[in-house]
Amino acid sequence: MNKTFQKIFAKAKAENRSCFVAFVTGMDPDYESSKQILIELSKYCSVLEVGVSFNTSTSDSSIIMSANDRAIKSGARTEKIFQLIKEVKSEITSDTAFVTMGYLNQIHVYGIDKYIKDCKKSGVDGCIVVDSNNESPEDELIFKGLTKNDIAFIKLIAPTNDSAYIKQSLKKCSSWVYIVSYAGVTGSKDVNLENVKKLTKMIRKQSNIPIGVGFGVKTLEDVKKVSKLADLVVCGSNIVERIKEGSQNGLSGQNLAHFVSEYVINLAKGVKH
Amino acid sequence: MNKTFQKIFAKAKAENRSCFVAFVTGMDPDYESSKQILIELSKYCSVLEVGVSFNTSTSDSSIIMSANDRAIKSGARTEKIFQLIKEVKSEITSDTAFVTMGYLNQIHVYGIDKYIKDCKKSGVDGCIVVDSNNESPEDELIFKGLTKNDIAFIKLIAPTNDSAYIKQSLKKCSSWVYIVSYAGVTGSKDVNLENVKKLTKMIRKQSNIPIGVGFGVKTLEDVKKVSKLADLVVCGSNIVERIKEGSQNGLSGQNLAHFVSEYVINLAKGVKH
Amino acid sequence: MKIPPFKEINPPDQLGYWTNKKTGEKYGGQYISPLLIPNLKKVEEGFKKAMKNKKFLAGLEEQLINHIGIVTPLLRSKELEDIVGGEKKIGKIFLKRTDLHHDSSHKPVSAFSSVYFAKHILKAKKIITETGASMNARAVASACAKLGLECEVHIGAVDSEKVSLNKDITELYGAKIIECHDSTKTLLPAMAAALRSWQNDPTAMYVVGSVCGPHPYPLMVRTFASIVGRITKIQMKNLTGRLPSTVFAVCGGGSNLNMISYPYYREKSVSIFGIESAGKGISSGKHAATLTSNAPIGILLGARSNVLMNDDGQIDESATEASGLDFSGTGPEICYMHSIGRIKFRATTDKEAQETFLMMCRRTGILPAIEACYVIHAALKEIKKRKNPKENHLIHLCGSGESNVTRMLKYKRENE
Amino acid sequence: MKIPPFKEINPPDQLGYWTNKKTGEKYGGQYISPLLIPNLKKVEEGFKKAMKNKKFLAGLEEQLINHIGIVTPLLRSKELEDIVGGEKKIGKIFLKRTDLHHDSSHKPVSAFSSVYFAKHILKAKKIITETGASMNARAVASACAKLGLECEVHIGAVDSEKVSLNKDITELYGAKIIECHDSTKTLLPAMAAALRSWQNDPTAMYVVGSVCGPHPYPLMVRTFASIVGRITKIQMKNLTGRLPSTVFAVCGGGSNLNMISYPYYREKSVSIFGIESAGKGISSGKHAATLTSNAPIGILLGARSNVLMNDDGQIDESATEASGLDFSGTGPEICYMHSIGRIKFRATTDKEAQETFLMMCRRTGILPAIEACYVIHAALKEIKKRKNPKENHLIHLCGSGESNVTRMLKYKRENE
Ligand SMILES: Cc1ncc(COP(=O)(O)O)c(C=O)c1O
Ligand SMILES: Cc1ncc(COP(=O)(O)O)c(C=O)c1O
Repeated sequence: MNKTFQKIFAKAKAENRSCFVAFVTGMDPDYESSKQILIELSKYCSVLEVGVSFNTSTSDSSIIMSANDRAIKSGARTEKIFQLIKEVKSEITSDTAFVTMGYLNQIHVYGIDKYIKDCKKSGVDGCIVVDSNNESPEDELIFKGLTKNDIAFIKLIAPTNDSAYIKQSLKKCSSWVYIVSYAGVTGSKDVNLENVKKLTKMIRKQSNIPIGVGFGVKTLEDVKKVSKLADLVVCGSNIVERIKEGSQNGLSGQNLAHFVSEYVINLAKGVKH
Repeated sequence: MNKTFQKIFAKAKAENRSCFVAFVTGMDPDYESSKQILIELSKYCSVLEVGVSFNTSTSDSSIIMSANDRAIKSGARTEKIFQLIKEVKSEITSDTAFVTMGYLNQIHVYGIDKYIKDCKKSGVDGCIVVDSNNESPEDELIFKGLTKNDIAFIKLIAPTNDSAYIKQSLKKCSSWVYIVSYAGVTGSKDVNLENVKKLTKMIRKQSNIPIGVGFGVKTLEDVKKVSKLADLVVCGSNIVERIKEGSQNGLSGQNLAHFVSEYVINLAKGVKH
Repeated sequence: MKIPPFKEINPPDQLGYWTNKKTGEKYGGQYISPLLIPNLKKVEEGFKKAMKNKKFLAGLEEQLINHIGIVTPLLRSKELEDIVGGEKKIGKIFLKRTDLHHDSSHKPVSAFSSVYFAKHILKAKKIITETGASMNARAVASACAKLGLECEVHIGAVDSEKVSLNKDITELYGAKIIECHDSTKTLLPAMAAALRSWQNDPTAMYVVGSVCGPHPYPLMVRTFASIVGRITKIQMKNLTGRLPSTVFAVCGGGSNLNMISYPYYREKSVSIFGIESAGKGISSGKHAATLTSNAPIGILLGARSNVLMNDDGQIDESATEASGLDFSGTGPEICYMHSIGRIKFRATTDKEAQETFLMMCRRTGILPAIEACYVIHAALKEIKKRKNPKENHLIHLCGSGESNVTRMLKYKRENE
Repeated sequence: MKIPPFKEINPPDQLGYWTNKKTGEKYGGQYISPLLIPNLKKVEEGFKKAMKNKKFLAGLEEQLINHIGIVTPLLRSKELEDIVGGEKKIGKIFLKRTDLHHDSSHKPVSAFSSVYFAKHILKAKKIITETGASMNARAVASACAKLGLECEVHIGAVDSEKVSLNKDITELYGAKIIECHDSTKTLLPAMAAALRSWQNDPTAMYVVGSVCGPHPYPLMVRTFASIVGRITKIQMKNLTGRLPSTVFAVCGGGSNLNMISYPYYREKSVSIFGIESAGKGISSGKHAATLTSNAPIGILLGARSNVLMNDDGQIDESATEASGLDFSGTGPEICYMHSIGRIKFRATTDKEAQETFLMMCRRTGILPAIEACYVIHAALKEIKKRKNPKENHLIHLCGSGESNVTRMLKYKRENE
């Protein structure tokens, strides 16, 4: 298991809580604001999931897609996201873990080896590659490369996936696995606790890997409920919406960061058991 | 031969000239004006050809078709044209012959027998039915009816008709035959004297029926030239245009009639040999 | 598919008349200015020669099959059967898919044949035609483009101003489009203008848009077009083993009705139905239902036939949502078949046709020409009434509705 | 016509990859969020079952023949031969007339097959698809209307605002049209939106508009569509006694190229050409010529294939007059065939295609889809170069141009 995650999980256990994961699109709405947001959020979140914008993603909601648009307009590129994470990491003192979330095409174009090397260099602790098929040669390369470099490969598992698929995915996850609470896109429905219960039960039977849950986690109540079932609680769309709102109201940099963290602080409170 | 035509031809012979035929659409632009025009023109023309407007004629130029439109708008119907001719005839003293020019559908709807009876009653001296095919049963009925009532059946002959067709047509013409100077619509080209020479020669070989010539006769020069070859010279489109012009300038009734006759007087001068 | 050769089973007489023996009434003929008589004689003689010219007939057939695509499917429509009660109640419904022709209607069959005839038999260099909704013009212009003839199209100025997909395509095919400003500025004066233009240029050939006009046009057009009926008869036999019980086609001028029904004229067991447009209702006077409304006989565009007209013989304008049916007359052979009772007539209102259009789109996935919707509506009504599970019904789906889309979408949005 | 059954001659591996043995490069695959994996598995398994299900295959074939009308003519075009020097110099040119299909393009073949598959094999009640120029949407919506399935179409808001005959027809067919306001508001985000919608509703089935998308779509679409190629191969044999020397088809996503060329993959004597849109010229960067411009390999919409993209992997927008070709990728099997040199690629500029459109209208009387004009131009150029009177050339005329009329008439008037 990746070192940062080890620390995080240990601390959370000690504090009898789950870990709060905040998703933001890297460089949304711009490099500097995004940096301030990440720095600020690192104070309240165990994990920061940073989206690498792809203009033709097949799985993001319109909320995330417009964040991607904003980021690309302000110059988001893979190497810029690495730079962003590196700079943020160098300025924070907490043990916050950083996870990149992106699509395979950009990694492929960047070069899988180079991507992994740059993850390492910039302090990325885990990677989500939404459309990396377990059985593809690329997935194998990424898995091997990340493992060698002690970076977590975080796989998504949906309630509609069959047990064979889940088994396959678990094999490649070293630090934690990401359960999607419903079959749908982020932000489109409410978190489905029934699905989560079923899936966590199933996974815990075959593995003691920590489990993260996302999709539909919007309110403090949601966080509290999911916390009871999972080790990590992921909140994305609503944070992204908050960034958009602040930015549309003319906020940027530190101001925007505070506007966002205000909202996140409240949510993150839900992780206490 | 129809009595009026007999007189007309005799007089023309005596005066060493051909006969001038003016065409107007009956009731163009309205009943009263048309009446005044006919009365006025009767002073200078041997024959007046009165168009019975058909809204779907297949052989009239746009000039005549718009005259038809005007006439129909002011209430032209077959019986009205009979009434018009009758009234005009009762008010003039000259031997001017009256010829109706129309299409078969209206005669068919009016009833062929009734049509002929009303021709007789209203003093019509001859009939042109543009689309009455020589071989049709209707043509036979019209021919018989007109002959019995001593009304001329005036057939059109085109330069493109073959000799069999011409023979057939001549058989049904008692007073005169109408040569079309070119294959085309009225008013679209200049009178074709070559065609006229050929056709008159051909007809004179087999008959001594008087010959009228129309299509393309527009100027005094035209009238003079055609006069040398034919017994009747028909002028239509330009007279109709003159009516339109006068009418558009606000003339009607007597004023319009004078405006038109001014033009016709000049043309009619060309008939002197 | 081997297409059986044409056989004349309903010839007009020498002068182009079909005569109802009971009433003595004649239909057809050649009522035209002497100026056009020679042009018509040339066509008449050429047509006789052509029908005996094996090379011409084979060449034409090849082009009709491979260019126009006349071997279209005969589609069993379970969807329509279900709408009127299902196969077990009303039998089977077959749609002849002439909507799949090149240029998307039945018109190209006679248009292409006529232009091919003009080129190869008459050696004409130019074609003159008229148009209302431009379906005919499009078909004629296409044939002229392919066969290398000049094409002159007369269109009423009022029709010309309407947005028209078919008119635009006619222009793309290179036709010269001449606006006609006479009279009502619609189809009838445009036809007159075309005939006049032919009068001016006897070396050209006039092509008519339906089984109308002076002899030999009604005869020639239906003879050329009947190839589709012959093919359909075989397809029907192959699919069902027998003749259809009913044949339904819409009737504007009558060409698509003639085309599909001709091979059954002598088959007593086959009921033939011609469907007209009742417009806003026959009693409203705003319709195009010449025969259903029992219009009197007149002489229109060179032929004796039933005609919408007033008591002075002036031709009345027809009125219908379907521009392809917007015609005040009907072809003479069709009028004759009506007079002897061999073809029965029904009429569908515009509203009924529009609803049928929407139904066809949504239930069968077919975009029919609005013209075809008049026949579908009436056919379904008749089939439902007959309620005979042993019957096979043949409906002529005579065109595709691309050019109706704008108006019909507006109708849909306003009415749903 | 007896249509020979499908034979797999170019199978991808289990995971949906076609692998170039020389370079080791893989094309295809299934790169998609885990949320869609079960949906794809269902399609994959269903497809395998379907291809062994004789009743399904026979039923589908019957509908394709009688409803879509896939047995279209193969037209010998003397007009085109003459344009490039005549039969004696360049041999014979044949046009496969899929423009005569129901809904006027090749798209309905795979669209109808996919919806028929969804209904009968997957028992789905709803179809989700995306569209750019709405040709695919029209075809899918038609199939859904006929087969009684709900139809949901995703379209970019920018595309949606354009006047579009096909979009209007899609609406008439009863499809629910959902505007996509993401990103460029064009085809690619609409595809993403469709996939997301499928993610939300796994009981529906997603239908793709070309031989693209994750496994098994490229395989399934080309397998269904290849029936047209099989028919054409027989027609060619019947007409000429042998295989064609060349086969030409335009290439957007690749479905019509795949459709017509598949049966010749193993026939070494047949040269196959795929024609792309060079837009304003490849060097201008404004084009859709993925393969001709040697675009790198990427992962687009679930499959490894050549992709127009920048050095960060962001997909570049393609640019072409032909909305049906306006796509930044190419189907994986086609990319594979390109990589092994079996299919050669050429590109035609917009200007060349537009001139070809006008030429086709005026010289052949055919109104081609603008997409088809790219292939005709390139084919004539290649045929002229080959200058071999013994050759028979097959050109895929993949659609009819009704929806291009407004723009093309404007072009004609401005340029003549
Ligand atoms: C599709 C279609 N159907 C029917 C008609 C009616 O004509 P006809 O009765 O001559 O077949 C037309 C005329 O344009 C048409 O376009
Ligand atoms: C007529 C036509 N041709 C070609 C294409 C290109 O697509 P593909 O390469 O998938 O056949 C399209 C796409 O819409 C089309 O409509």
